[in-house]
Amino acid sequence: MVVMTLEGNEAAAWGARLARPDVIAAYPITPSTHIPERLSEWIADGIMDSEMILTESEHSALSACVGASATGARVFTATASQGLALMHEILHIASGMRLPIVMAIGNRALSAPINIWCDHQDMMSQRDTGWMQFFAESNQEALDLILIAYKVAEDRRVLLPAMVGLDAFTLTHTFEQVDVPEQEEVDRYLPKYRPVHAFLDPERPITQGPLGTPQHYMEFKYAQYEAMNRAKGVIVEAMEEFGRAFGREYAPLVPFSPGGEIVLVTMGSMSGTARVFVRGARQEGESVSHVKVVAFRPFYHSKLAELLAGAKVVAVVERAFSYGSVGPLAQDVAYAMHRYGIKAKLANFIVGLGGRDVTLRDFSEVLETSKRILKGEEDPGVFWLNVAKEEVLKAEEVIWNA
Amino acid sequence: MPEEFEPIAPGHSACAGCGSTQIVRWVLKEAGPNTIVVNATGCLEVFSTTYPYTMWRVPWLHVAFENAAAAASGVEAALKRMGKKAHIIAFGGDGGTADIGFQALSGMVERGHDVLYVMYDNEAYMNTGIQRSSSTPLLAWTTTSPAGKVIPGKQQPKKPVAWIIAAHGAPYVATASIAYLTDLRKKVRTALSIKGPKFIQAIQPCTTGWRFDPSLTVKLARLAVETCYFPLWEMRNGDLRTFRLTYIPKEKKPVEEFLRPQRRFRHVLQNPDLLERIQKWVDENWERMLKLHEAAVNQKL
Amino acid sequence: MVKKVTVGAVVPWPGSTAENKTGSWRTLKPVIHYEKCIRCAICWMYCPEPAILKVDPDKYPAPEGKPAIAKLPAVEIDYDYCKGCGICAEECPVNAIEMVEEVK
Amino acid sequence: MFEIRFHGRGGQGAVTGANIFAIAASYDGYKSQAFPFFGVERRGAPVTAYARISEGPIEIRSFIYNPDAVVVLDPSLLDAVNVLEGLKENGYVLINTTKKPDELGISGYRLATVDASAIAVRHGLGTPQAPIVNTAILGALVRFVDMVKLESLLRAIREHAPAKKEENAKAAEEAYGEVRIW
Repeated sequence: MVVMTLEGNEAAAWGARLARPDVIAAYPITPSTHIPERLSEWIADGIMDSEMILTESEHSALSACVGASATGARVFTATASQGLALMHEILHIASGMRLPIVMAIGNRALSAPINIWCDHQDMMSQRDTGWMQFFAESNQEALDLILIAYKVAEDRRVLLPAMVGLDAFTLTHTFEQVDVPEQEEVDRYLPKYRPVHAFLDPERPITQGPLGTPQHYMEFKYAQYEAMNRAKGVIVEAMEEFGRAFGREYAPLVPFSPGGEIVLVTMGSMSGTARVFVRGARQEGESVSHVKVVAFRPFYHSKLAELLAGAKVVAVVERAFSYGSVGPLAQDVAYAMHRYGIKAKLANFIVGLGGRDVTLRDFSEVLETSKRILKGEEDPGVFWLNVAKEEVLKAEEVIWNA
Repeated sequence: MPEEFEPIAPGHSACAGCGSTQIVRWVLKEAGPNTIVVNATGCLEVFSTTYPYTMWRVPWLHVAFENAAAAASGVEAALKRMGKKAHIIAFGGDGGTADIGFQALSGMVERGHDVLYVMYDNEAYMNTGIQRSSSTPLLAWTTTSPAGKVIPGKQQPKKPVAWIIAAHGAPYVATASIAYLTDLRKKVRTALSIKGPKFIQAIQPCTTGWRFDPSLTVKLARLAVETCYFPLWEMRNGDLRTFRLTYIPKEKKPVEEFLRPQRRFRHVLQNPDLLERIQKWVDENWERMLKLHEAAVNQKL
Repeated sequence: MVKKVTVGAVVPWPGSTAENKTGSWRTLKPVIHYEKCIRCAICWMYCPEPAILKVDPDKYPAPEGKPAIAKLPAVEIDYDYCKGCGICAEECPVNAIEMVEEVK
Repeated sequence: MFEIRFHGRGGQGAVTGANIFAIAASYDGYKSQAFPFFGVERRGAPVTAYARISEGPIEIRSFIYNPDAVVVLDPSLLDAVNVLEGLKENGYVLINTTKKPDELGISGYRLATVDASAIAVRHGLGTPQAPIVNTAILGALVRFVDMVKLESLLRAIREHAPAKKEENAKAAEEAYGEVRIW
């Protein structure tokens, strides 16, 4: 183990490097460009031994990954935002073909207007493409989760692709200390990928990617659905094994300061800020807890319900939203509460879109609003924080009155 | 009887008389069993692999409509890494190649992947029911370029996709017709002997989309060449000095002979002006190629 | 109903379309007149299924007085798969294949 | 937790400076974090970078609104940007300038100045018109804010400066000696 001060992109690149992918196919996009850049440097210097395909688009990058993975190789790619959106079609195909591709995402807002900064709308928009989805809180997690993602993706009980999100700039361009494991340790944790169902070998000619008629299609989708459910157990196993191998503990859901009446639920880099806030608020006598969601797909509904037991208000604070509905994370939290009988009120706070900073002050507002909800002084619902609502209304009125 | 390598099995659900399997069968016979096929979405992919059946006896991969070239790039990179050697042949129709898949193809060629890309050119989106493509010829009827009272079929000429790929500097680019089997096989052989990206555009008469009797598939593939509507040529490295017509008809037949059996040109055959426009396009195209051929042969380039 | 399901919809049965007898599509049936057949195999080359087989030279009579031809493989139509497109009849250089009404 | 804000112009190396500072801090056993203000500024535009150092893990991920120290790489920024915004009471202000405190008109803070531009130019870092002052200013910073050791800074520079590693280290060392703490 070597401690290095790395930006998030470099940490992710280290994760990829240590996983020894056979093939990397990528197209640069802010804020994840440094990942293929760093990998290209390592390959150019002979430090890393992988085939690098620098495609003409993200769509082709993932298509090349599918081709390489279907041939039987371990593959890696990285993208963000518009690039991930351009991959959308192929995301479904990669998971439908059960190819264990791992991809790093520099979580960034979607156009329009064009915006290079952080939010989770890019990955949330790909929620139902059959990929496992993990969110890193720190650069260390970005590196580690890539290794864990490979371990789970290639497990024969799973065979699903995975994406690991690291927040644009807040992680991708932020330097901090990262324990970089030794290659030998990683090789023990993550042995060479041996394809069992998907390969392209003239000695054993198989057909991959056929037409699935109504007679069979639903079975394949059910198989993916069940594989994703099975992944819940495999992820926990892989995280526990990771803990034993590298001494860093991981879990799909991470509780902090449990037992509070108000529970904040977050994903990604704002989770650290949330914990700092909760720690302070506890000292001031507030009854507040926090849960960090690391694995968003599959989602651990029953486990979350256990962590929410006793809560009176659940405040889901997220960097994504759903037009005309509640936020994507809140949707799953709501289902978990309903399914497992958590009687708390649910409030959804939309923060930090397009790189707006998520601050301790935002969490103060979350807490204050949650307390009003607790006292029955305010209805729970969807709250957009730190946004100039009056200005928006004024602009709309200009159009209405035109 | 010695066993001969048959790359495809019967029992697929192509239209009776479909020319695409003829192209595929003879390309793959030439390549041999140590071959991996990557297939763009299209008729060929759909009729050959209805789960749980497959026509293919070689490893075969389909990913999507517009990315066969990108997927093939990935296959090639993976094989290289895994220390295995096999021919990689991508098949795509004109839609998956000249239109929606064009960017991925251009990328594959520019990056220099060792792949033979074969475009089976049936001159429209046949899989979705005969819509115009950029490879649909001038004035042809399709469901989206109907022969209307005001607009008589497609208003643009056929996109010269093989030329565009040649302009990338691709090591080998050729056109082919199943009616000239020796020529086609030789071109595949040549292509596979060269490392890097190769491109063959093979004309594929489509009984359903061109609307002709299914028995005439090969005949139309022949008439396309003999009328000089679809000249057979090859070129290396985008170098015009290497340009060669590989078949020059002794007597150039009027394009009408090629058009007559096809009901997609019925409105053209009823209108001498329209027929003349097509003949003019054919003549100009052929003249240009013939001149280039002669100049190249006589080392005047 | 028992269904064949594989992981990732992989089809590990190469050439398995052969289970589908597409001969049922046929309305016209090619018939080879062996007395005319010169065993050039052009029909075999162009059959899009492929549903024309090369078989033992002795299986069918060759045209009389042409001993060289008699040593070439004979061709045979596999009616299990022949869709009756008629390309073979159209391309046969000696008109040895006739399309006749399919009687079922 | 100690939080620093760097003010520079695009091309002067403020962002790289913050990163090198974070690396140097890690050599002394601190946890550190460094990040730019994530803008789309191009060469010449005012840029901001941040660093945090702490004896324990750093969990907070928001920008720094109330820094303990501000570092100004380009004296011309004093007229363009409110570099003192949010600075904590009695906080540290380090400016690349030849001016004296009364000329600068800064009071109520701990102030230090260094002619980092001249030092940089002496060591061939940039040109007199566009000196690259980040390493020189860091040398002054570690003396002014006595947390990170000079040796750690020099090691970080030698390992991570993008070019002219030795010249950069020398510049830092020289600034360490020349900084005037008022």
